Amino acid sequence: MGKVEINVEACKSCEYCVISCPKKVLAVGDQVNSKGYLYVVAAEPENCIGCAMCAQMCPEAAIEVWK
Amino acid sequence: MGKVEINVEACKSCEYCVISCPKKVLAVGDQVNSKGYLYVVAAEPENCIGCAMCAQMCPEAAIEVWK
Amino acid sequence: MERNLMIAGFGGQGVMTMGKLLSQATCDATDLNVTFFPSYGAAMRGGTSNCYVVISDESIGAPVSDMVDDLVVMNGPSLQKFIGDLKAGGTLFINSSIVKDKIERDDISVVSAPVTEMAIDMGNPRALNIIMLGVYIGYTKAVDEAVILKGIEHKFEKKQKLIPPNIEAFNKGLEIGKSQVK
Amino acid sequence: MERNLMIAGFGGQGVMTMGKLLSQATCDATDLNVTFFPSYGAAMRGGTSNCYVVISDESIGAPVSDMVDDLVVMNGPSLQKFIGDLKAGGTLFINSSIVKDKIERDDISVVSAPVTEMAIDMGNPRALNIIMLGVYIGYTKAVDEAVILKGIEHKFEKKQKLIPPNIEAFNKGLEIGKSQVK
Amino acid sequence: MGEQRVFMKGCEAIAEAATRAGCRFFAGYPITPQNEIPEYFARRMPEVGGTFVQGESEVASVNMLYGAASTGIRAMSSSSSTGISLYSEGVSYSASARVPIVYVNVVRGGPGIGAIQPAQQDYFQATKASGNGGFRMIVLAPSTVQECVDMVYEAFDLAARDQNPVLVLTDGVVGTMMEPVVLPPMKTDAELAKLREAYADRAIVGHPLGQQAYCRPGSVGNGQEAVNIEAAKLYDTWDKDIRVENRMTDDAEIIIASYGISARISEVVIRELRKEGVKIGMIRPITVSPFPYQAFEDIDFGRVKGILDVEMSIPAQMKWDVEYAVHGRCPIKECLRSGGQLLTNDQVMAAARELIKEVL
Amino acid sequence: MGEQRVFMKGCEAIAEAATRAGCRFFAGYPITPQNEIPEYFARRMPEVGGTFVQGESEVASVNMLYGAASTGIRAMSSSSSTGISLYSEGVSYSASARVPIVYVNVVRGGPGIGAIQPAQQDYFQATKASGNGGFRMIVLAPSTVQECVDMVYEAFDLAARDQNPVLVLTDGVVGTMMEPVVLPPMKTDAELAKLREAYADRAIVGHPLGQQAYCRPGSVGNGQEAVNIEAAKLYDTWDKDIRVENRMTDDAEIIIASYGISARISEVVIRELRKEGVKIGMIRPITVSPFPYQAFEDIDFGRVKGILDVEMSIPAQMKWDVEYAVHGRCPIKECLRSGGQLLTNDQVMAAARELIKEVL
Amino acid sequence: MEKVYKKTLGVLPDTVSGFCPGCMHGTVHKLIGEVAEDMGKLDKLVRVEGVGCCGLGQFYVSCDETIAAHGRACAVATGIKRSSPDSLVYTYQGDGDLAAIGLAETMSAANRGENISVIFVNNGIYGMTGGQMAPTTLLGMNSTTTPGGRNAEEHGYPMHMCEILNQLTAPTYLVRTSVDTPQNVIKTRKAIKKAFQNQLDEKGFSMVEIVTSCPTNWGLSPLDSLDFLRDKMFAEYPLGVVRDK
Amino acid sequence: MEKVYKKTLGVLPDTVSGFCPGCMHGTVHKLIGEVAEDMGKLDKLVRVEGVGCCGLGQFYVSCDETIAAHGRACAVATGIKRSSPDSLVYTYQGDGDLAAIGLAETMSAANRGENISVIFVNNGIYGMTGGQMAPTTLLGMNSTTTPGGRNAEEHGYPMHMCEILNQLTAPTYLVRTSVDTPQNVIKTRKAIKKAFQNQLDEKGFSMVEIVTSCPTNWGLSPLDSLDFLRDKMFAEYPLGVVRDK
Ligand SMILES: Cc1ncc(C[n+]2csc(CCOP(=O)(O)OP(=O)(O)O)c2C)c(N)n1
Ligand SMILES: Cc1ncc(C[n+]2csc(CCOP(=O)(O)OP(=O)(O)O)c2C)c(N)n1
Ligand code: SF4
Ligand code: SF4
Ligand code: SF4
Ligand code: SF4
Ligand code: SF4
Ligand code: SF4
Ligand SMILES: [Mg+2]
Ligand SMILES: [Mg+2]
Repeated sequence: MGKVEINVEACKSCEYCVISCPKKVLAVGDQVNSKGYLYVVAAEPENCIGCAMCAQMCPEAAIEVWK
Repeated sequence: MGKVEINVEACKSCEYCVISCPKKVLAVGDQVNSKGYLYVVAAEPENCIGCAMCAQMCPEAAIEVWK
Repeated sequence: MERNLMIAGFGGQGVMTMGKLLSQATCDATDLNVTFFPSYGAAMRGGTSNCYVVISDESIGAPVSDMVDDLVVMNGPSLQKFIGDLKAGGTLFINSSIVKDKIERDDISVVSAPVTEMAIDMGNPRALNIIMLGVYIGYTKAVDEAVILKGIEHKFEKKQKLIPPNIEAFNKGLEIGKSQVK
Repeated sequence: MERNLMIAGFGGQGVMTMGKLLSQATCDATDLNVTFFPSYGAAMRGGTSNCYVVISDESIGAPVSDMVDDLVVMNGPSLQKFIGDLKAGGTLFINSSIVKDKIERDDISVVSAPVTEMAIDMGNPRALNIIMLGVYIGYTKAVDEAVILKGIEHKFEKKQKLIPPNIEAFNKGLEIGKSQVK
Repeated sequence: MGEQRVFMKGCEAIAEAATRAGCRFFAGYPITPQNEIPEYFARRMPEVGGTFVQGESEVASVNMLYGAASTGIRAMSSSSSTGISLYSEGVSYSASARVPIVYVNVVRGGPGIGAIQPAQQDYFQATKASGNGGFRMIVLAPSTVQECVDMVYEAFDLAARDQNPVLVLTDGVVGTMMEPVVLPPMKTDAELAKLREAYADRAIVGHPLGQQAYCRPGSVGNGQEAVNIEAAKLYDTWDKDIRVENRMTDDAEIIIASYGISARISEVVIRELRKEGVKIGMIRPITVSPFPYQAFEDIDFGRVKGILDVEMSIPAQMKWDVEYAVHGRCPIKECLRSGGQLLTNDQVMAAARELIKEVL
Repeated sequence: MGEQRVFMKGCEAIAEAATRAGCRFFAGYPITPQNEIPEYFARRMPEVGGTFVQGESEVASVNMLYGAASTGIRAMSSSSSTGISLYSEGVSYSASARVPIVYVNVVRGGPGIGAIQPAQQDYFQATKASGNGGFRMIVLAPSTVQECVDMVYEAFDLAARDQNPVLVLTDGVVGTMMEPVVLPPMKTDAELAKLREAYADRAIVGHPLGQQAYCRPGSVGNGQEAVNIEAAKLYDTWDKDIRVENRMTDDAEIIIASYGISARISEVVIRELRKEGVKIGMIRPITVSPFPYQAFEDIDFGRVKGILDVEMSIPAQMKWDVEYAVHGRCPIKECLRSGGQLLTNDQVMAAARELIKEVL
Repeated sequence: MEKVYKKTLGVLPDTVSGFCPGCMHGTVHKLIGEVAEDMGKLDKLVRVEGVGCCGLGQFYVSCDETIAAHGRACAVATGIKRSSPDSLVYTYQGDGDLAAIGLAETMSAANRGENISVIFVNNGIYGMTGGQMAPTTLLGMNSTTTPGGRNAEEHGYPMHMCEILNQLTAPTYLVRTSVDTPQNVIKTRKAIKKAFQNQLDEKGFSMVEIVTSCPTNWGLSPLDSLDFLRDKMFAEYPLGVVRDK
Repeated sequence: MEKVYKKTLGVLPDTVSGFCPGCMHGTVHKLIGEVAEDMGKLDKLVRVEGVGCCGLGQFYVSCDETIAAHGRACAVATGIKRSSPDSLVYTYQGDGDLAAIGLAETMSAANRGENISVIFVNNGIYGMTGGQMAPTTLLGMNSTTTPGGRNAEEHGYPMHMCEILNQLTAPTYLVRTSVDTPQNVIKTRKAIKKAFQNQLDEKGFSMVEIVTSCPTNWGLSPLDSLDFLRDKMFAEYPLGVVRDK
């Protein structure tokens, strides 16, 4: 079991986390942040295993992970 | 049979020609030129074979060779 | 008479294209003086991007201003950043699809158009800038609408099939602009 | 009173050493102002090399001059090149072992010494410059001879055994210099 | 009107004008806000049989330029501020060897890397010391895209005439803005060949024995001094090349001193104030080197009560040249921005009004 | 006297004085006529625990200097003319980021590679534009080896005080001549540690989180303009730092304007002419930047009939600054050499006599 | 639950980077911060920033920093490290900075074996100035100064900096990595750590070349740029250790 | 009898070079003149002179000549050759010029494959300025800026330019020769000829590195410097063809 927290203001919607998540937890959401980016959300948070692959990949250090 | 002609004003007495001559034709003379160098002379001109080894070596292009 | 306009928005909203189209068309089809000045630098790296257009029948001084006659804002951050640069009595053009903030100033006119939505509705989401240009021209008559129509034709000379939808977009905007003239 | 000297010769003739010894010694043992200026550039690549020494009881202006009081020439090309820089009434010091040219000017004094030969005779061929320094001091008394003697001791502080032969060389020169004072 | 006008960005207009003037070699290194110049040349040169080289640096680029121009071809480069600093040695070489390079500085905020936004902070460097050794150049300061075009076009003729570098000093506003411009005619290959021919003796391209050409940016013995004396004589001939715009100075009581982008801003301010009846005019140096000192000497200080020096530099730079000529005969006030912050019409207006209040 | 005097070459004295002032880092690239400076540092730095680096170029060297000085250590470099051109960018960076570099230009003939012999041809570059962006520096112009020593010694204090570059502008004569000199005391390690400590906050050496030091030669937004305004304020404080020597100007009817090597030559001429009863004096700028304009403004033009500008530059350069202050109130004649050709006492004497004949 | 991945203190809290979406400069900045934090060296860290898009990082990192003139980071770092040997000094340079204008400075510092760590971000383009050719631009790749694509005859070939520096005797560690997958991110972190550790151990010059993308100037979406990176860039710039001594 | 060796027209008649006794710059100048004369190309020859003792050759050679700023000969040659493709353009550069200050220009021109011929005279020292360390100075060798001899820790290692350039794809011909024996003189002449011929054939960048002596700054007589050259310099800089394509 894991948990991710995404800093929505820092997210730029590159989707690196989305494609890196082995559990397909993440997805681009439908809200834009103040910079106009459609930020990523944990669409299926229950699947998260806390492997931090997403966080490793995030260029913006926008993801923190708990396990 | 060969012959060398040395431009005495150009000679700087480096002796590269002297040591390169297979026939020991050349030697540093006892006269200085206007720049103060003891220029090289054909001490034993009769031994010259015109091989131009001396001329090849001369940094000052001071030697011309006939054969 | 000199009229200057600043257009601001996100990088992808066609802010530069809008300014360039207006100014290029004005150069091509009128005898007016016109300048286009892109604020460069921050532009590429996301964030807001903006440009200035000045149109005048006399020679033009600074192609930029911190006291513009007209301000177009395509997104929220631009509004915050530039609202102070609009002169008293000036006109603010708002992309009301995105810009939801309350306008604090009461010394200006505000013209709103939900250009993002309209563009999406038209099936041409990138055309929001052309719609906004229509709004602007419709409201201000800064140049004759024919000037812009020619400009659109010129711009898409090599992609003829893009002309009709863009003209349509422009006309949609024009209507809104005209309708809001008090 | 300011006295300026130019020393010129081949690279290997110790021209710089001579000038430096004279000026350094003057600095160390007197209260006089003194400058040493090596003409650099052409120096290293064969050809002539030269330097200037100016000694004065007042502040010194240019450490170089094209109107020197004294000129030392150690070889023929230097004579040709610099004879014109000697002022009327000045003194020319010649290494007569090498410089065979006739001196065309008659408005100067000429002091000759065969310093190359003398040095070879002394078994110390490199000392020709020290001999010439002796000649110069003997003739001009530009500084006291004791100043130079101290200077020689100082210069060879770490090679004590070189002191006597150099003092000998200097003294040989001194004699000649003194003997030519008119 | 209208039919000949094209709407162009300053940088691109510069590159096109140079091409039409016969420039067939460009070397440069990217730097904002002038990237459109090399980019334009990269596209344009192949079309006209010319060469574009992206140098590995500004130092390399200016030396490529020096090499190219020494062959007698028309050659150019451009850069901005901190990049122009790296041109110093190469420009100095060109001045010493009398190689007719042309280059453009699209000035941005400085010193150092400064800011990529426009400024006019390289005035001293451009006009007083673009490198070591005290050489001089003609430095042209356009204030519109049209003037950029005209001056770049002419710069090649001036450089060739004097066999001396010429600098076009503009800024990030004029370089990046678009405005209508009328382009000059394209010089034909025949014309260019003739121009090149005129200096064939000096061209470093290879010559028969005995007719060698030497390009020497320095010399031993008396050589360099002779070169400098020769150059000084050239500089003395430049009185005829001084260009200055006197705008409504005949009856002016207030004079704005300004050049380049600042001058065009000031122009509007003058127009507005004239409408109000204020007797204000402008002296605008067009050649900032040689500087039109005489225009300021000629001011009737009985009538003129104050000068407003308007430039995008802090501290002020051109002001020194103005002071040189004015020498305290009337107050000189400053209206400055710098570091990439732009002057606007309103700021100049405000400064002018303040001066008016003080002195009139 | 005598006992403290040492007989030293200008360049070596400069290096020793710097060492005694606490310089512990030198980066430089060989160039005549200042090779003895790096060579001396190469020997000397290891003795005092300092660093000598032979840069791969002047560009690298000045940037090493910038880096070293940004750590708060006293650091220096030197070069000559064409090499100094390559410092332009680095010096401009240092001025923008307020890094207290000290450097020496041992001027040779220019422009370009010029001649390796001495000259004073970099005056404009040194005083008006040592790089892009319109920054300023204090520029000291010694005319004797002793002054080189004293000024280099002090330069580090000035640089540290202002956190701004300082340039010592000398020439190939003073740099390569030997003369007696009295050396200043060696600063102790404790003194140096204290000096470094004073700017520890700014030192780019690593700091705890929240206390980071940033060395910024440029900035976005309003940043750079603020930096420039700050710098302009600094420059305005330099009136107190202006140094000028008025030599026998009280009753002078002729004034020589000269600096550095030319001034010491002129000094002798004045001495000789005074013996003849000629009322001649000299104004010698010691800081050539800021320039002592006031000294020239203060001239009594009722009495003074002519000025002789003596410098080793063609065309004249310092003369421009003199003219700025004199503004035609008396004739200014030139006595110049350049390109590595040296002024002699006799030439200056001849020029002075000619001026005397003309105006007295 | 325990936090297993947190934002490093090496970048400023509450600050969003200035990089474009998907730009790997962000990743590299983050990794440097993480490594220095891990090593307990954040307070000794000195960043010598090249000129390029890394300049957008200047308001993002939290360590002492100086901006070097374009290309001169290795010279500046030489001055700093020699004057302050206790500092942990790294340069951060793009391919234009390190391999074009700064080629002599990079190679000469490497040749002297300066005890510094060089982080070299190779994105095959001049990012900051809008997409001009870099020395590492691939053949055929478009740039604004090579319309029609870089061609060998006119513009020469892509330069391989690790291999070139490997011709010098002094360098200690030369490695090429990327950050296109979590695995490669982890490898790059290790490489940076090694480069820093070498410096602490006074082993001299280390360079970590990180092959990255520039979605903006490549004209690709972040995800598409990942493909290009793997297909094209890695083919020219094979990942791996080039020297480790 | 027939003249079998004559002074080349490539150097001025009745002019003595400015080089020191035994300096091999003289030899190389002579060889270049001979080759160009042989090829009938003296009237197309353009010399781009570096800054160093080769500067003493400027009043000695008889061909068109420009003096490049120190280190920038390859950039200047690029400008010339691209503007005047019919000229036979060579640079003449010392080791300080080509491998220190000019490293970026040399390598970048080589990488672009500029169609020029580079004559690189490696004497392991800065001759002109009086004996400072060059990038090619041998370890242990004295110079005025490495008192006590060059040491690797502080000054790094001798640089091998042929091998470094061999890491680039574009160069056509890279060779290292010397002029210490008549045989080697002949080989060097051939190498220069090949470099020139490559240029005429539009084959791109060639470099002939000639390992020479500097008797003056080595502090050796000409003959002793020959020994040092063979014993020490050749050991570090092995003669031979490094690339020929
Ligand atoms: C002396 C100088 N020349 C040019 C520039 C303009 N400039 C800024 S960044 C840059 C290149 C950036 O490319 P790169 O180093 O590859 O970094 P990237 O942006 O791709 O990360 C250039 C040329 C400058 N700032 N200074
Ligand atoms: C920009 C610049 N920096 C430095 C110099 C001084 N300088 C002249 S020659 C030279 C080095 C010469 O060494 P090298 O290239 O090895 O040639 P060599 O004399 O040994 O043949 C230097 C540093 C210069 N002329 N210009
Ligand atoms: S921690 Fe692992 S499982 Fe959870 S969202 Fe991130 S990548 Fe997916
Ligand atoms: S990797 Fe980071 S920036 Fe990219 S989409 Fe995911 S959270 Fe956003
Ligand atoms: S030609 Fe041959 S034999 Fe004759 S002198 Fe020369 S080297 Fe000796
Ligand atoms: S090789 Fe030439 S310069 Fe040397 S000694 Fe012989 S003739 Fe003289
Ligand atoms: S332009 Fe390229 S390198 Fe620069 S921030 Fe954007 S994606 Fe990154
Ligand atoms: S100093 Fe050395 S390289 Fe220069 S000419 Fe003399 S021997 Fe040759
Ligand atoms: Mg890049
Ligand atoms: Mg060498």
